[in-house]
Amino acid sequence: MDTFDSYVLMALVAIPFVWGVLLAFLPRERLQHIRLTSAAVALVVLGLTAYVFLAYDSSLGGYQLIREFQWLDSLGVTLSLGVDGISVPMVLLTGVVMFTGVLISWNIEYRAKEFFVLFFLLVAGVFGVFVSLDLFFFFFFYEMAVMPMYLLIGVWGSSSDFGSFLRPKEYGAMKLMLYLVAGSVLVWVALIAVFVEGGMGTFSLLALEDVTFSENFQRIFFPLFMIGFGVLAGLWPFHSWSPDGHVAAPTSVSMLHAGVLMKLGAYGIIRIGIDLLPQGAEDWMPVLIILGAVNVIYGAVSAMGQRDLKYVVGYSSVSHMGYVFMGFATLNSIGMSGAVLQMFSHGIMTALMFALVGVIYSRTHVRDIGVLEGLTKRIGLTAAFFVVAGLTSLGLPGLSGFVAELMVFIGVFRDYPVLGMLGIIGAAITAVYILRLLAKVFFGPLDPRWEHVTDATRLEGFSMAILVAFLLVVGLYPRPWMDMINSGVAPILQRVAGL
Amino acid sequence: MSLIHFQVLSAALFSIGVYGVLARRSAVMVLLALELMLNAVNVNLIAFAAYGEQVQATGQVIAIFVITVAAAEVGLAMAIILRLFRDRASVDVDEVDLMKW
Amino acid sequence: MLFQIETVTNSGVQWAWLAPTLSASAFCAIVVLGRFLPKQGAFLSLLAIMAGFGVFWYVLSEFLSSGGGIFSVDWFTVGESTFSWGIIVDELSVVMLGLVTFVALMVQMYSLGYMKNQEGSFGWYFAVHSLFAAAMLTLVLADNFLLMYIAWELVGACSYLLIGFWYHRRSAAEAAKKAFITTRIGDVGLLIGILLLFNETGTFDITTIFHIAEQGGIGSGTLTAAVLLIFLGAMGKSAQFPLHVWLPDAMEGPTPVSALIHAATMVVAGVFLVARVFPLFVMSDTAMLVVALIGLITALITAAMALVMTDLKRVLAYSTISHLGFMMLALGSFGFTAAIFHLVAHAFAKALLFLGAGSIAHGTGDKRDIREMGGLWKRMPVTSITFGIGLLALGGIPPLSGFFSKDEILVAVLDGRGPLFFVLTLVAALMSALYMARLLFLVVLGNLKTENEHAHESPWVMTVPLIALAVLALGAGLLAPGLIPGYDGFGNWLFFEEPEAYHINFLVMVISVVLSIGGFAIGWALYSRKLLSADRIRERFSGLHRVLVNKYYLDDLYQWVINRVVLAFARFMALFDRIVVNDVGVNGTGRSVFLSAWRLRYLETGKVYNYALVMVVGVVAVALIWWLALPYA
Amino acid sequence: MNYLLFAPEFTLTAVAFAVLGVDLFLPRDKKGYLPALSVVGLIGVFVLSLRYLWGRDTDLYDGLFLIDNFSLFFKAFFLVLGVMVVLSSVDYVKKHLSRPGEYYGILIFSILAMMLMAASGELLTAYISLELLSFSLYVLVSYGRHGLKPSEAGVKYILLGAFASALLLYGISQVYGMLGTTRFDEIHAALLLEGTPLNPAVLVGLVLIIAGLGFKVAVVPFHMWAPDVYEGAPTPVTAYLAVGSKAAAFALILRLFSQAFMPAFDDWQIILVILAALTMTVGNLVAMAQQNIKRMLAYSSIGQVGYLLMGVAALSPLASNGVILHLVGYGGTNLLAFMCVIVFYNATNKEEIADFAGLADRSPFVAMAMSAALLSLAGLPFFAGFTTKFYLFTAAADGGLLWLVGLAITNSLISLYYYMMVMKQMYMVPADDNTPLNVSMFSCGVLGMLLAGVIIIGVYPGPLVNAIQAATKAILP
Repeated sequence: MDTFDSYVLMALVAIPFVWGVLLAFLPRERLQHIRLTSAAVALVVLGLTAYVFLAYDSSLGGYQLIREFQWLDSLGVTLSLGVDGISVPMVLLTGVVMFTGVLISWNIEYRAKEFFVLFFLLVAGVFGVFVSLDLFFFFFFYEMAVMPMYLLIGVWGSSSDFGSFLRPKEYGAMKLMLYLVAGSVLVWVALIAVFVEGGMGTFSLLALEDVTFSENFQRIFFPLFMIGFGVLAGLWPFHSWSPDGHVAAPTSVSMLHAGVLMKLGAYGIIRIGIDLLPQGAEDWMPVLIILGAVNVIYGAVSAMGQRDLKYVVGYSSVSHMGYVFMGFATLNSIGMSGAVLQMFSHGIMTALMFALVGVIYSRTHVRDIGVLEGLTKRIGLTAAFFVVAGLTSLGLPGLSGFVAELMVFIGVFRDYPVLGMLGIIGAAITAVYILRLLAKVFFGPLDPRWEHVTDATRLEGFSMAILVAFLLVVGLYPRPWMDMINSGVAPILQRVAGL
Repeated sequence: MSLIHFQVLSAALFSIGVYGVLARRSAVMVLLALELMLNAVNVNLIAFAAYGEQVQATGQVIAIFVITVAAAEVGLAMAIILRLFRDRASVDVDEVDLMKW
Repeated sequence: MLFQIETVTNSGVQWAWLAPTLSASAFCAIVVLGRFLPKQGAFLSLLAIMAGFGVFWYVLSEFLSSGGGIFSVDWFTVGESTFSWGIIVDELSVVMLGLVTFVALMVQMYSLGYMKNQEGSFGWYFAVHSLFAAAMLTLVLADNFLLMYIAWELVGACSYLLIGFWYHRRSAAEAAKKAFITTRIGDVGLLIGILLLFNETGTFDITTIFHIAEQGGIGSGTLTAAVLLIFLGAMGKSAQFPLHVWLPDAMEGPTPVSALIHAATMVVAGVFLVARVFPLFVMSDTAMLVVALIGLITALITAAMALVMTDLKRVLAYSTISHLGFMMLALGSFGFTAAIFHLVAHAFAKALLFLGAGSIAHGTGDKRDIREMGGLWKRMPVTSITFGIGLLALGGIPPLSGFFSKDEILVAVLDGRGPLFFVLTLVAALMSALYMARLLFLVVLGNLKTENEHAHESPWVMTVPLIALAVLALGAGLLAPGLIPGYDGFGNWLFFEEPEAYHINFLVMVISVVLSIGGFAIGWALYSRKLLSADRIRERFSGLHRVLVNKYYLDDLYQWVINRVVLAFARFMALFDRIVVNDVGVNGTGRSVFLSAWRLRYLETGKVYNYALVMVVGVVAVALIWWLALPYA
Repeated sequence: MNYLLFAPEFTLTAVAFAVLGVDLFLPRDKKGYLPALSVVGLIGVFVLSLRYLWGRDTDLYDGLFLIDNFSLFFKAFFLVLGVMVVLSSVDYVKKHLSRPGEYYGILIFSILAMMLMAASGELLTAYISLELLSFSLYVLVSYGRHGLKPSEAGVKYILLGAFASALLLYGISQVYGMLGTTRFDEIHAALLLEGTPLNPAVLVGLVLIIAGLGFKVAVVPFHMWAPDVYEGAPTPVTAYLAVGSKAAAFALILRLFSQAFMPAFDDWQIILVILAALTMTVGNLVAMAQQNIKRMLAYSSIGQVGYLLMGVAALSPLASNGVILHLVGYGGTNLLAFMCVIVFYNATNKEEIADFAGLADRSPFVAMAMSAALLSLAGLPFFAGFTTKFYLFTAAADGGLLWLVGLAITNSLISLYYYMMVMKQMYMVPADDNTPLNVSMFSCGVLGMLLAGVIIIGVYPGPLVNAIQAATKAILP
């Protein structure tokens, strides 16, 4: 069994990558075959992620399922894979969102084969980041996850015209690509600096964790990690790519992107920023918590002012990522565990929301809130799921959003009560714009124009049901997730506390 | 006549050659200026060979090589300039700016 | 009462947690299997609430015989703090358990008849009803703030779903949204208060927090702040001024919903919360003053509005808010027992009135305007009689329950807050008697209008609950004095710190009786005999009348604030984000780099000699740099 | 003097003359055999040199030519490169150029010149082999038949080339004059004696040598010729210029600066750092504003030279590993990119970026290959560009040039923009006439080989890096 254990992480990265490359050579015509086989592969990978989730023993804690492959010893690079308490929920999140993403992208007709090729490359990149314990490969997969975005959004995306300003999909794709790579510029410089300063001529995370970097080295290079990864995670001043990018992206891509890629950034901050440079983290935390609070309020208020459904969801994910930053910035066990759980729960929730908006858009070809009205009569199931997603995002107890946000608030209240209040007020503002959206788009009399609208198909319904199930399970019984995250966060906090 | 005189002569010749390349409009004249620069190098080499601390022949050997390479270079350059002349009926370097920006 | 529960954990009482879980499982069953069951699984929810009621009787008997207890189970652990779910069984929670299960049972039975021919999915209605019952029961039994907050929010969500049950109506959708947002604003206060307490004490458990507070573990400043914030949550849920605007609009929901949620159970959650956290409230006088003041203001202004409203359910809604004001006022003036007793009495009477209103609407073809009703007792005797009993009870006519509870409150206010508060409470009580009388004469008595000829009595499934509630409205008052041997008065069974034996303050009782009867007399004069014409009064006080009808323009004020301030600010932020952060910040930098590239491009002139010149300049520059840098190298 | 050590060079000369000779006897329609003959010859020499010269460390003509792992590695690299260029120019020559015989002959002579450059251990031999390479390139550049561009490119290239070689010669004469020798190891000893600060005359010599070599590699102040010559020359020759001549020049620079001028390291390091910063920034910036695909690739290769120069500026064993690895990676990627341009030009006779519109619909495989090349140039993962850039930047940072590495990474971000613009044309802009491109199976095969090479270097560079490490050990023990 342990041989399977040691290869499961490798399989997690290799299967999507190989399938992506293989798919490129299959004939283009038989769409149905491509879709079925891709769904099957996605299911297998989902199974693997579930296996990893179950196999991880949170009582042991630390890194498990470790596997090393010799790669480039002159540069001290080894492909070493392993997961710990923080990365296992993320792996599961990726598996679930990826599987539902494949199901949702069933109705893509235009060049479906290339779409799935790029989609699986994106997935391979994301899995790679969550399982790699080597800084080089962390960055290798980090960039690989960003690479297909340009084509995915540019070719299969949708432009939107708001009268006063235009948002063509090429603009959204280019902006997203340049912004994320600009973020990774900072990360790349900091990574090399850590390698050089580490002096051990190796990129392996485990080795670098024992090195204690000098005080001002950490103070200078931690912000590089924070801002570099923060760009991908939607940190406040650098968030403007996320609404534009998600609005332009096709549904399953924006599901995967908002649901998982933004967590990549946050994961980067905690795995590399706080883990390697704890002293730097401690100095820069007040900045991060203020930015996080701004994220929450700014995102929520901007979401309230939006007219396009996808923009609202885009800004709401910027606002929810604010909680993750605030959670990290508390540097205590409750806050951080809350932040990691928020990454997981928000990932599922945003994926569900983007899927729902995608369903609405594919039926009505319009996303303007002013025009859509009273859709529940025609698309009851989608409306019900949207209400559940909406209630999760405003933090209704019994759903995963509440548990995560509650712990972040507890953590934040311990040191910064004022910012904690701001966060809770942010949650109230979220409630306002979500409920206004629900009341306007779903409830009220049916606009005659949408008579012909058909409800979600069984397939879409099934994939969205999976996501809703996760929201409920984590909301009602978060113990497995919490124990795992606890065991992941504890060592990092010891490093911070040990200063 | 010590080493410094020859170095000054060689430097002067070299600068005149560079000026010639920059100032002249006709490609052939530019070629001529180039030859001037190469001869300046020869003067320099032979001077070093003669007046250097240890007198040895490497300087002269290099000079001979330079002369032969210069000759080959002129031959090749004239061929290409000829082709240019056949295409544009002029060898004025100023007109040769089809490809820019 | 609360403080005495240290060690006594009578395992018998432990089964109280069964009530909420039964309803919750009923909810899940209906949602999952609803489509396949007869009547879409409505009976499941009825069964669950009946079982809950049975559990109440069992728990009551166990409690009376061998006392209550606290039982909890761990939910999940984070770092060093573990969060748990648990129940606390003491007098307060037993009373509330009984109240909620009974009223919920009555309303669900009533709904079987009422909702039969209404549109909207029958199963979903009952599913959310049982989810609401589960949430309310958890709220009542919760032993820690975390579980209480969870139940608190779920109750809000269920009220949102039920108000918006007829979602295709624009008014219902807006009302649901308004209700949930306003209560949400209150919940923000509650959450901040809870977290402040958690910050100080490191736990959510109520009894531990009381012990720590008792030993002075919490700074008085933070304690007052936390308690006031918790009261903000209570104000949101119990629709106290200024957060009361959502309750009148909540009448858009089906009438049984209003009866259960907006009369008997959810709206009293705020009062229950203050009661549960009373030991903390008592410690800060400012908080008590605020509670009393808010209660009084709410009672006065809403009672006035009830006088002028024409829609039957709106009148009842305002009367509910007014009576909630009374309860808060009682709590604010240390009248713990009075408040709870009034809570119970009011719950039965108001539920009765709402169900009665529903049956009137059911009988007269959905009539809601009281001016179109009159003399219904001829056509709908049972409904009218029960409706009348409810009106009289809440009007404060002796020997009904309302008289006893109002009397207790007046006594408490007189002792606790002094004469000024007492007089104002009397004014409010008079107005409440007046509008009850108005309803009595305009709706029940008076001559039958022609179009109401065909009005028919409601089926037995609707009238039985009415009768049951009427009996309780009549008899609940007898609980106050200790009539049965071995039980001497409600006061010394449910009390705070020391038992208050039932004593009659003769003067207060006389005044309250005079006021109620006087109120009904004025009502009789105004509406039945038309001795004083209501219209002339309306002209003389036309200014005041217009203000009252427009609900003191509070609704318009809130709407103006939202449109002009909140939404405008949001649109500005969206614009700011697009123009400044995006177009200037991001595109700007991109464009400037691109322009510099275009300028650099034109250096390439295409002339050979230019290239050679650049090379020469390059060589010279390199040599110079090196020459200057040499000495430092 | 074991002349057998020179066997690869001799055989290659024989192959060149054979190609020129056979061309005389072949009738017009049989010219197809010429590229086949040259490829066979090149592969033969490749196998011969690998088997015969493996692991040797001697020199010929007492120090003029060094036969060691470094020169062997570059010998192998140039031969493979030569094979690729010949293969890529088969269709092009048949369609656009008149006399294939001389084309292939001169091409093979230039490969011989590059091998000699990498092996030269003395200034004069380096100069002679540099001139041999330049002369053959002057001819190849002006080989185009129609239009005014080829002759213009040829004239510009030869005039400026001669000018630069004159500068180089003057530099060599100064260095020879002051230090009394031209052999690298003797220069090394003389410089050690000299000590710092450097005697001004030697300094002038060094500057001029840097200028001469800088021209060859198109470092910024001396880069003006590159865009025009790249645009004017036939595309296979442009590819060869961008990859071959630069690689050879860098081989010479590496050997010269590590074996000869190493004692004066902290003197010339400042110069190379400044030149590197200038080169990468100007190269990437101006590339953004280009309309012609070949000019854009010219500027992008100037940008890449900036990164390589940074590696040379931090000359340590790790850095030289990085430079060589990036050279190989960049070379392979550029060949792939130019091959796509060649295939597109063969089918449509157009080379503006705007003409690439809708290429993904017209021929998906070429579009995919072009995107792979562009992404690899931009340095995105699982392509060669990422691994080589990462290696090079880490090595440069290890040598203390972290700020320059920061500038380099920002530049590769800017470069991502204009690479994306090309991909946007291919994938997102609909073509005005989307007749599918008729791409011959042969070119597809070549494209496939290059694509596989680029991905393999990106994903599994292990063995290649070990070979490079052996090469570095030869010049920097």
